[in-house]
Amino acid sequence: MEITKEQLLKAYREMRTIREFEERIHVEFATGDIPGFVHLYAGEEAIAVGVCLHLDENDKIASTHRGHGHCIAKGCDVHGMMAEIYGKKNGLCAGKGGSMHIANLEVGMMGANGIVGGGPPLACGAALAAKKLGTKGVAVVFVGDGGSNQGTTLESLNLASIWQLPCVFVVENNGYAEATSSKYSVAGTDIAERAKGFDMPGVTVDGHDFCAVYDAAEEAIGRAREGGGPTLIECKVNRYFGHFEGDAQTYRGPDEVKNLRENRDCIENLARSLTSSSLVTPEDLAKIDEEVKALIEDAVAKAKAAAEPGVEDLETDVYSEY
Amino acid sequence: MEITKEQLLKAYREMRTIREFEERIHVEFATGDIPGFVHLYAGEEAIAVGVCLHLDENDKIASTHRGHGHCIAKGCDVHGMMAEIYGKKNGLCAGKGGSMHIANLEVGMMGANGIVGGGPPLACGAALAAKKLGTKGVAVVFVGDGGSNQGTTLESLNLASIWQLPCVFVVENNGYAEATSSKYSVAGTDIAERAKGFDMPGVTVDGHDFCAVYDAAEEAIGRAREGGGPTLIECKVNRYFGHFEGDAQTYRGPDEVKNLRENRDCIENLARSLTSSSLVTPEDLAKIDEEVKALIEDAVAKAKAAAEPGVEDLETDVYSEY
Amino acid sequence: MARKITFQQAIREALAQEMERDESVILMGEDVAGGSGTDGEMDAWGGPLGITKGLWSKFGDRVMDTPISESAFVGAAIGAATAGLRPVAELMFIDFMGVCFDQIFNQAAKFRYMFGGRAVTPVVIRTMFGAGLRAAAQHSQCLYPIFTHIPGLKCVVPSTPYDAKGLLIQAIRDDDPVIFCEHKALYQTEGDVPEESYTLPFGEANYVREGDDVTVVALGRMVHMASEAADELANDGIECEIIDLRTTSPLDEETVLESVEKTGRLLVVDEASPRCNMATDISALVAQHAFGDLKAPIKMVTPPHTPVPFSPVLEDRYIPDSGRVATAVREVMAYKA
Amino acid sequence: MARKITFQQAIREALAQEMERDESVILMGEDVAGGSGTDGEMDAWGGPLGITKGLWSKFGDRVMDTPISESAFVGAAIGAATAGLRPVAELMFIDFMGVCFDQIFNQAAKFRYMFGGRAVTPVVIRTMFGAGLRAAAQHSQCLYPIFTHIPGLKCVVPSTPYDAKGLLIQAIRDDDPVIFCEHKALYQTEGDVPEESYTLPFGEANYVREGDDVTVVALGRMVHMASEAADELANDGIECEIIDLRTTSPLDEETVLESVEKTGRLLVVDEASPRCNMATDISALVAQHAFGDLKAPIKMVTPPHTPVPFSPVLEDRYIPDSGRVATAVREVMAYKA
Ligand SMILES: Cc1ncc(C[n+]2csc(CCOP(=O)(O)OP(=O)(O)O)c2C)c(N)n1
Ligand SMILES: Cc1ncc(C[n+]2csc(CCOP(=O)(O)OP(=O)(O)O)c2C)c(N)n1
Ligand SMILES: [Mg+2]
Ligand SMILES: [Mg+2]
Repeated sequence: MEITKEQLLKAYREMRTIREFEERIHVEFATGDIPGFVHLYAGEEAIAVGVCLHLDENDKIASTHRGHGHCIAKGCDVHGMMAEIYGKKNGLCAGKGGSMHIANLEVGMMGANGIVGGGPPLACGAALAAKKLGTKGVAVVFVGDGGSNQGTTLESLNLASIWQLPCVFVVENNGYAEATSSKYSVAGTDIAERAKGFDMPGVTVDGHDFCAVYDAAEEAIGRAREGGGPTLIECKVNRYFGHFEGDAQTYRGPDEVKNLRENRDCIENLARSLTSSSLVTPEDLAKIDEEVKALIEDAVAKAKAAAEPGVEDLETDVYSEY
Repeated sequence: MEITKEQLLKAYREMRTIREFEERIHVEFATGDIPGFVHLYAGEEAIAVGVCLHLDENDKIASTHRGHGHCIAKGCDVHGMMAEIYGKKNGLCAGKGGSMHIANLEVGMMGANGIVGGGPPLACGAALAAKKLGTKGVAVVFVGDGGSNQGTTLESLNLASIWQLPCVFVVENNGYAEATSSKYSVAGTDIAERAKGFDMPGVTVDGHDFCAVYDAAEEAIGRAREGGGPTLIECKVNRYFGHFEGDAQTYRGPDEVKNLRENRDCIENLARSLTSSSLVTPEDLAKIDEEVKALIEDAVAKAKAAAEPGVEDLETDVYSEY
Repeated sequence: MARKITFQQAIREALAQEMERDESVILMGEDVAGGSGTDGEMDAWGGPLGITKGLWSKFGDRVMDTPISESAFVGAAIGAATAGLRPVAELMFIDFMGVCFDQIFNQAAKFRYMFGGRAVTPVVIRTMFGAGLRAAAQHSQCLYPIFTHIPGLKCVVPSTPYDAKGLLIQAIRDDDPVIFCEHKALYQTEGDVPEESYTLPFGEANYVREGDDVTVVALGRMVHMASEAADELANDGIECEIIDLRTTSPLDEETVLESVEKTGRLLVVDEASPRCNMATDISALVAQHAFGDLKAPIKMVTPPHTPVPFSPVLEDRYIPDSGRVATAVREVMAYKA
Repeated sequence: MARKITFQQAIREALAQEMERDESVILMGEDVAGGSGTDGEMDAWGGPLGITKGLWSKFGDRVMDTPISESAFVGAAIGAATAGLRPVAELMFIDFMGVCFDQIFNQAAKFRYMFGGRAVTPVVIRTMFGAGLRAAAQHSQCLYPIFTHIPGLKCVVPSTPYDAKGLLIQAIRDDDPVIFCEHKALYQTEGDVPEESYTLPFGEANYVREGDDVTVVALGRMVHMASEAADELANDGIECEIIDLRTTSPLDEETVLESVEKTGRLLVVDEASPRCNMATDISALVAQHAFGDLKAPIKMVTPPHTPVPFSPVLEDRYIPDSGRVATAVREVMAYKA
């Protein structure tokens, strides 16, 4: 893997930021202050970050209901995100979207999505626009193992392939769709195999391994950028928290999550390889951890203190003109 | 291939019946007597017949907009079909459905379908019912190359696979979806490859070759009946007439159809192998041809003479009770 | 023997009793059992809100988890219904109809007519709808006007545990496709429900409250908003007659028209988006067939023509409440020709 | 310079002129060019009815054939609209919305609101609707009430070549998602259309005919049924005021209400299925806001609550025609309080 120290530290910081963001929301949600349904990304950070490090503001991503990590990795403002999750007027979506609909088109984040399989057609469109407008931009869509069974996703594989779109499908196979195992719902062992049926390269990587994701993404995104067409990257990974906050996860094996946290954690993995290769010192990382903690602390405090939307906002933003 | 002379003659008769039925409708449509959109199956007879010979009334099929051949092969009454196509009250659907909606659940024909990709989920359901009710029945769904790009079809492959349904997907790849070539719209050379991505056996056969279809169907349907799960059979074939009646087919190569009729005709193929193997004489076949001609002649005459529905029929049959 | 149970328990009881009674009834949907293929507990979920939890333990593989392939499994339920089963498919949120609507409105709804009456499709699609849970624009819609619009579908919108049980059992025994819409904010509401199995007929509205001054037609959660308003208005001597439609298709036109004949005034309360919704449907019915009885303009109380907002402040303002109903009734009463 | 062209030519001209004017306008749909990947002619089809034939020859790969994957390509048009293009996607028949509705109503329609106003989605979905071609239950529906019901969508239903051209150009320049509904039985109808490019504003109904006796609100093909009836009725001295809505969302409420204020009578003619349709929508509007002006019950002329039958005899009976409109007008006029 060719990557600079700066890039590696950036990766570590972003992964840590996502983790801290999610761990903190997990705590705050329990207090009842956060409305609605919240799906946390903790455990899957290496994917969003390993992929998005290859993207610039010219590139676009389409996300899922579990979108916080994708948003942060694509450059959404953490304060704006937190305020949105609290439903506040200064949120990224003025409090109208919430966790499941965070978006910021200016940075190329096309939106989290409350509809499983909602993203792939949209990403095909962003990729088509990039191709037609000659921007050299690439579109990446994140899909879960459950989402890989949705017709919209499968149709999009065919469309991206026949139009040779600069589009990369990143399947986050975390083993579950809500309480249902992918062993039950997904025919076949590797979702990457599905790509082949659509004449598209498909690879499977360890989603806990930042470097593995980074390398696979580099190749796929590079190829897409050069006009080489779409790729599907399946990342086998795990989520730490329940499907959504409030899920007791009784469907998971005893100590399943505990073992994962202890042995497969993507941030620990990266930290270990960074320090062992003595590229950076544990102190460097500790410093980042503190800065991240402070950032999230500040984001939560400001979000809690922020103003609610006003009733006059209810009927605005439906149309640009009506 | 193990098949009796009787079966072969039955196959020949049914293929000839479908051909005569379609050729005749082509002629009658030009006179303006037949309302609406009609999609003819001529050229693809070996598929419907080669598959349905393995089915009994306990088994079900779901069809497409190009459904006349499937209906005849599954045992729908030719007179009732013709009357339906003319929109008459004595039609199989009382004149309310027409060519695109011919059905007869009593013989296991679940319906032609005006929606591309409409059939696969329905066939999964029929297969599920057979499994739950322990009927040993099998469900077969016919899908075109164009239909193989519809999300409903792709989702159904996954569902049939994970539930190990007694369901067989027969893809009639006739090279076109309306005026669009499968070379353009279908990623990959063999649609059968898609099955593999869903952990399902997929085979490709020559759809002009009755024996090839018959053998592939025997294996797939047999496996499904014994609880071995679903199969996808791709039949590469061609249609003789336009997408629907009135289509000038300027998108097809010069003499494309002429050459097919002269060199690849499925009925001529079967006739040749039957007579050459001296299983039957040309006379036997000529006799069948005459009987079929008379049957269709009679069906058309009766359909033209039959009564129209009455206006009192407009609001019936919407609900079983309301 | 009736006892108090929740709306959610009433739904589960209806499903359990019908599955006991009829082997051909099966359940399918995402996580309706929950736990399929996992190393942990089976029957762990019963859907995200636990509505069907416990049924897998009772009925085993007649309760089937599905992949996230609504077209395939809702279509499979429909196909199975034409082949001897009486499936109940759960479309988790009604908002997801957009990925499987074809199977519902072009297939199930039209088979009987397209096939000249030679088909029955006894399938029930249970689905959760409505605002109030801060679930935002893609998980809070009503959408029953869309199903009501489609000939060949029946559409049920119960407001109480008693109605939910009786209407769901009727839906399962019904030979036509039924869309059964459960308001997610009602699941925890309680009511008297007989233990034994019973059915409520479709197309029979319920007089929730009798009154001579104004007819208030409502459905689903809005019935409760209307009742609260009626209590308040009664203190001022305004007597509302509240009619709960129970089913939008078939529709009990007679009850609505009879009531307006008596009161001469109509208010319709509908949580669905305002254009082409049930409020317009009922208003048009009355304007055409009970015009002569009307003493005042018909009024409709609905949300604004906007998606459902996430912000609690905005969502609370979005949902029609008893205050808006009461104000509207007073306006109707105040009208002078 | 105006000259007579057909509705279909007007559509094609609008598309061609906008593609000339704006590089970012692209076309996609099944066989909108026709011939992709074949050994024969390219630009062979222009859709099954040839509406877009010739545009590929003019604009090359800005006119794209698609696979039969409506969710993917309609969704792609929507995604592209958020990324700098102004795509026009063709959904061949409106009846096919069931396989791609989610992308339209949960994605395109809600982006702007869900994202706090920080998005525009300038996409047009052209689609053909309506009965009359013996196309049966799955190829003859109207369904525009469903799109009208959804906040965030605009819905256009033109009745003449002139309106079709001006409204389609407006739709393409509009920054919101627009469902553009073309009645298949109108494609060959002729009318005067200026050669130059022009737009017609959304939300402005058209006075097709002025009259003092009864307001007849119609849209799409029903405008012509109403006009025929009005000619006949004029011979008997009954003067109809015919209002063509042109767009169902936004809706020109003022024009409808003003007219009823003048005539005191309302008939709505809608080809869509009768429940929760535009007829109920307009009737409810008037019953709420022009009640005091009404001299007679509101009347609605619609098809019955059935799928569209295949049989020509039954389909002709199904479609509201001028005879039914005339009869309904006479009934409204005959009403005595
Ligand atoms: C069309 C649709 N069906 C069902 C749901 C409900 N739902 C939300 S998330 C989810 C599970 C998704 O699983 P997966 O795609 O693996 O993503 P993960 O949650 O594991 O990240 C389901 C069923 C939905 N939001 N949209
Ligand atoms: C969902 C849907 N999209 C589009 C159509 C219009 N249409 C009818 S048949 C057809 C082509 C089908 O091609 P294929 O599946 O290859 O079947 P074939 O006609 O070649 O037998 C199309 C696009 C439709 N009926 N349904
Ligand atoms: Mg998952
Ligand atoms: Mg084909």
